[in-house]
Amino acid sequence: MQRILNNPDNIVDEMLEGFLKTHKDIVSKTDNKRVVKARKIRDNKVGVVTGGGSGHKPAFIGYVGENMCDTAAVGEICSSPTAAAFLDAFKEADQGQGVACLYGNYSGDNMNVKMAVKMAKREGITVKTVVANDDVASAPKDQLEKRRGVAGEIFMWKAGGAKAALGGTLDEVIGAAQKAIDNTRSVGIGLTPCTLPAVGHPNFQIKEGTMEVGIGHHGEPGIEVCELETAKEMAKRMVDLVAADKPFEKGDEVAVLVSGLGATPVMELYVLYDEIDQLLEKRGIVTHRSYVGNYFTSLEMMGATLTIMKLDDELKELVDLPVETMGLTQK
Amino acid sequence: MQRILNNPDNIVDEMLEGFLKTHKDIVSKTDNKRVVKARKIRDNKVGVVTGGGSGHKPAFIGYVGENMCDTAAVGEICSSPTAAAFLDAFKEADQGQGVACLYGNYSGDNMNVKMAVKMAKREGITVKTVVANDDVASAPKDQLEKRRGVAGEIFMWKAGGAKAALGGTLDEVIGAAQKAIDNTRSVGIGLTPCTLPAVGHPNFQIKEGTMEVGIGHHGEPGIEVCELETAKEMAKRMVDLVAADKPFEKGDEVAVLVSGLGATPVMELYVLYDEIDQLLEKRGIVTHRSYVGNYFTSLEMMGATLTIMKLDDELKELVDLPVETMGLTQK
Amino acid sequence: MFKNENGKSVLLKMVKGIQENKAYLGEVDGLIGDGDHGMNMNKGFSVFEERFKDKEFSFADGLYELGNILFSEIGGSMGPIYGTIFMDAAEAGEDFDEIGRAELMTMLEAGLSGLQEIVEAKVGDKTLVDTLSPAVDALREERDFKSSLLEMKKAAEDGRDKTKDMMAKFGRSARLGERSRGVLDAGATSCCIILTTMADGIMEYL
Amino acid sequence: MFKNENGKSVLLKMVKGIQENKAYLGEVDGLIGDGDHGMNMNKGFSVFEERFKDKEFSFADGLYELGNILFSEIGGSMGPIYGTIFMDAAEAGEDFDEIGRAELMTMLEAGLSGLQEIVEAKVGDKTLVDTLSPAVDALREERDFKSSLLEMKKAAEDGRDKTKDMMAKFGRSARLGERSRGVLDAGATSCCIILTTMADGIMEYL
Ligand SMILES: Nc1ncnc2c1ncn2[C@@H]1O[C@H](COP(=O)(O)OP(=O)(O)O)[C@@H](O)[C@H]1O
Ligand SMILES: Nc1ncnc2c1ncn2[C@@H]1O[C@H](COP(=O)(O)OP(=O)(O)O)[C@@H](O)[C@H]1O
Ligand SMILES: [Mg+2]
Ligand SMILES: [Mg+2]
Ligand SMILES: [Mg+2]
Ligand SMILES: [Mg+2]
Repeated sequence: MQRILNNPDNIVDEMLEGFLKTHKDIVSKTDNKRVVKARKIRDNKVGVVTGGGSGHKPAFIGYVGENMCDTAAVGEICSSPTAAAFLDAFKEADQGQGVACLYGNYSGDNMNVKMAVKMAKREGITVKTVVANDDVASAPKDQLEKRRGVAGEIFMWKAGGAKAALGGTLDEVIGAAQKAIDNTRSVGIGLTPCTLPAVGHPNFQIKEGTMEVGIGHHGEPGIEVCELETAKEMAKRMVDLVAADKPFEKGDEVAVLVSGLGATPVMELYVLYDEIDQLLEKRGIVTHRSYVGNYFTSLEMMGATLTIMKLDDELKELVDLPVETMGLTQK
Repeated sequence: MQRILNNPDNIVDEMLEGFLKTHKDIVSKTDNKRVVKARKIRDNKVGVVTGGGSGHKPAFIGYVGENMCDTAAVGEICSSPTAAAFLDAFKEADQGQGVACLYGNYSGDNMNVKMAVKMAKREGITVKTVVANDDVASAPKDQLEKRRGVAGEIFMWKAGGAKAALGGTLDEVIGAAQKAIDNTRSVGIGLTPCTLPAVGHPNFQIKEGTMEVGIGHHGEPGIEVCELETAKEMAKRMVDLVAADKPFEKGDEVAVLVSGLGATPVMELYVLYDEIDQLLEKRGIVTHRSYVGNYFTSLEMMGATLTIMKLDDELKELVDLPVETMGLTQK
Repeated sequence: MFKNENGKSVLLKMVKGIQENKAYLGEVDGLIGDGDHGMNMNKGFSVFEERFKDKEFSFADGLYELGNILFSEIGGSMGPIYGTIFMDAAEAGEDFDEIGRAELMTMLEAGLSGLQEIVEAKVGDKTLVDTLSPAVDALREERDFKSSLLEMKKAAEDGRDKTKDMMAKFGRSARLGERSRGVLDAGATSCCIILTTMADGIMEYL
Repeated sequence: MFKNENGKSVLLKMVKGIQENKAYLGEVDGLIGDGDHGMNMNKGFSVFEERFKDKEFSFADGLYELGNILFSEIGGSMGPIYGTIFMDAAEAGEDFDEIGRAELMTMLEAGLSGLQEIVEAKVGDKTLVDTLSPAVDALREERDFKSSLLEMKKAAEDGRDKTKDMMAKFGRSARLGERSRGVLDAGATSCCIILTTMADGIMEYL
């Protein structure tokens, strides 16, 4: 395993030290070492909280900052934060207007958030939740509630965070975040496996010359394994899967996000995006804004995800609001 | 080769299409498809130009934007841009105040820049150059002129770009960029090789369990191959090499940049940075600002580079100036 | 009967069981999950060992502290799941001086019903419920404590083995549908290790 | 004598030589360089083929166009190096109707001296100068054209082979110092292919 590590069991805490030092203008420590808080938070707004397992940089702490998430709870690698961390994240974010907890649909996160919400209630803090389920590959369309949350969470945080920054009430923030994720679909293609530092070897294989279509952010198997394709073919496959599901149609205005899974050179993501853009244009879908880079990764996995969100006037305003986080800075 | 590609011979042009579409608010096309130009350029300033081979994202085009580089010439993968591209980059950047061409010390770039500077002179454009040579591993200290330019180029562009934005003359811009690179030292450690898409297999090997200390951005061998170390040990090795060379000493104020080489999870870069920061603190070196991320990569190589720049008041002002590029955004 | 105050050696045996199976649990989880089950469990159990190895504590208190560490320091799925099982079992048993078949049943039953308040999984859904639930059932029948413990171990093993042919309904592997058949469930496997080492640890006192 | 206007088949032979050795040149460059030499050369030569395969052109014009493509579209080190060699050789030869030993020498000499204006490398520095320079020298002695071409090929091959034991002084591999010994220089290798195929192409007309 060719990695930069000390004791793998301490990697999350060590990473947080480095992260907090580097981005001290954007984020700060809290009393709970597994809760990171934005430095600049507008007064008197609804709190916006997220959280999840580590190893997905910039997710999740990379989206804490002005106009996006106020706090994030940090878990072990690929593992939900504790209920205690979520609870502390709620407390740090609460300004008396309630807290929107915007997270991804994984059983660990569901359990811990649920318990934390109960505990918060006992302490007088109202928390409402939105659970991202944008991954079309993770369950059929009639079981939306089973789908995983993947890179579409970024649009959910962007919309919810912006709504809160603009002074929205808790229900408005929850409404905006829910609308964002309801209008978002993602799919991923994995080209290589990833290795958890504490495990030391990949826990699944992708045969050279093949690709895993619909892979999850922890290497969860997808819809099918097929032969490695060209960027053009991959783009078509991804656009077909994503566009059919919502569906995204002629005349729709969208935001597009192409994220690498960690080890794919960013250069190749631009090649892929160029193909995707051509396909969307052919379908008459209008790209309002696009993001290409390593926005939501899986350690050192190779591959990419495509996320598309359908916009209305409200979502457009929310997506366009400036933001300053480690993972996303927008003027 | 598990990569996202069409015909590898066209990868640079396809990447540029995707890049220009995604960052249309920051950069624009020019008549030469291998020259990228910033959208926002202050009037009447000295032009700041860079250029180099592709495969190092965000370098080089990722540092084109307000207050940094005005134009960049784009080469094939790991291969200098043409003299014609450099010439056109000069022409696009020139506002009658002359052009500072800030690039890295590679023989291809040296030849093409030299020819382009001559051609520009014939057309009445004054171009002066600074050649980055920050890589301590690439030649002994008495042969500074042989050293490669690596991630320290980012500080050179930052300083030169800021000086130009603040209204510096050509000589002042050249002076600032030269001062930046003279005060900058870098070293890299490679953990895995990289594969040029058109070649299809790595052109060198790094044995599992070993690391290449002093590796270049194209996989050029370094000072020594040794056993894979912990993050703490790597940090010590890097700090020792870099700090001894300038030397950086007690009381010095510095800017620190830790860049991944492409495939190392960003999480691990923070772990490494945390160790580096502790070592610098022990030496009494004061970190004014730090950058951790994929700032100058080598396709899908694993590993990291450390760059340190010693600051004086002028360099501090220049480093702190806000900037908006794809690779670096700073408020 | 086993004295509640003799809990330490039992807990440490459970810890050892998880530590020794760290890699194995990772492999099992890797086949249809994300491969971190061994790592997560090992981390939590080892933190407990580190913190309590030089202290004395009862069986119920040990379970509580272990559960609390999982719950409040480890997180993941195991934090709430084993956290709830152990803490609820501990609360049900904290007043017992001596623990026999009936007392252990009371404790594990409390753990199981606490779990069922937070997860929907039932027997047959390929989760650790498939190990825990038959193990509790095996304690219902009146027998001498040692035989009961042997029956409990057998029931846990059978339950774990049955998960092999099941299709996962909850957790990460649920997304695999039919592709999830043919391998053990990671949580059922760790739960079997926990119950087995717990029984073995108690039997040393019988 | 060989007619300048018969240049096309010679140039296409040179193109083929590079294309067939794309992988080999990459390997040679990979050992002490960055492995892209085959790729860069192949790309430039193939663009030339694509663009001129349906046109007629003289030897000098063909060289010029090839050099210009390398110089203005390929870049890298090869753009200025081979660009200069080919374009300067072409300019020196554009007025020849017929090309014999003396004319070819004039052309390649111009290419070599053009190169020496932009790079400092001398014979012995492990670059393509080690192939080109002895090849030009081989043409200096008065002989019949065919024998001269055979001598030129031999000199180029010898020159290339000698780079094996040299220590690199310029280019990427120079940073390796002693570690650069033991392998051929990539540029010397491609230059030998170019001169050999050029000689073979011309000999078909003799
Ligand atoms: N919703 C759930 N209900 C019951 N058991 C579950 C549920 N989710 C996960 N499990 C149990 O947890 C085990 C996986 O644990 P672990 O790998 O540590 O967590 P994660 O799945 O978050 O990586 C599964 O094998 C299963 O037994
Ligand atoms: N400064 C130089 N002087 C002479 N020849 C050089 C110089 N730099 C490179 N070369 C030649 O170029 C060859 C490498 O070419 P190539 O791999 O295409 O370019 P790069 O080194 O930029 O990757 C070397 O083998 C050498 O013959
Ligand atoms: Mg997990
Ligand atoms: Mg090169
Ligand atoms: Mg797991
Ligand atoms: Mg090369």
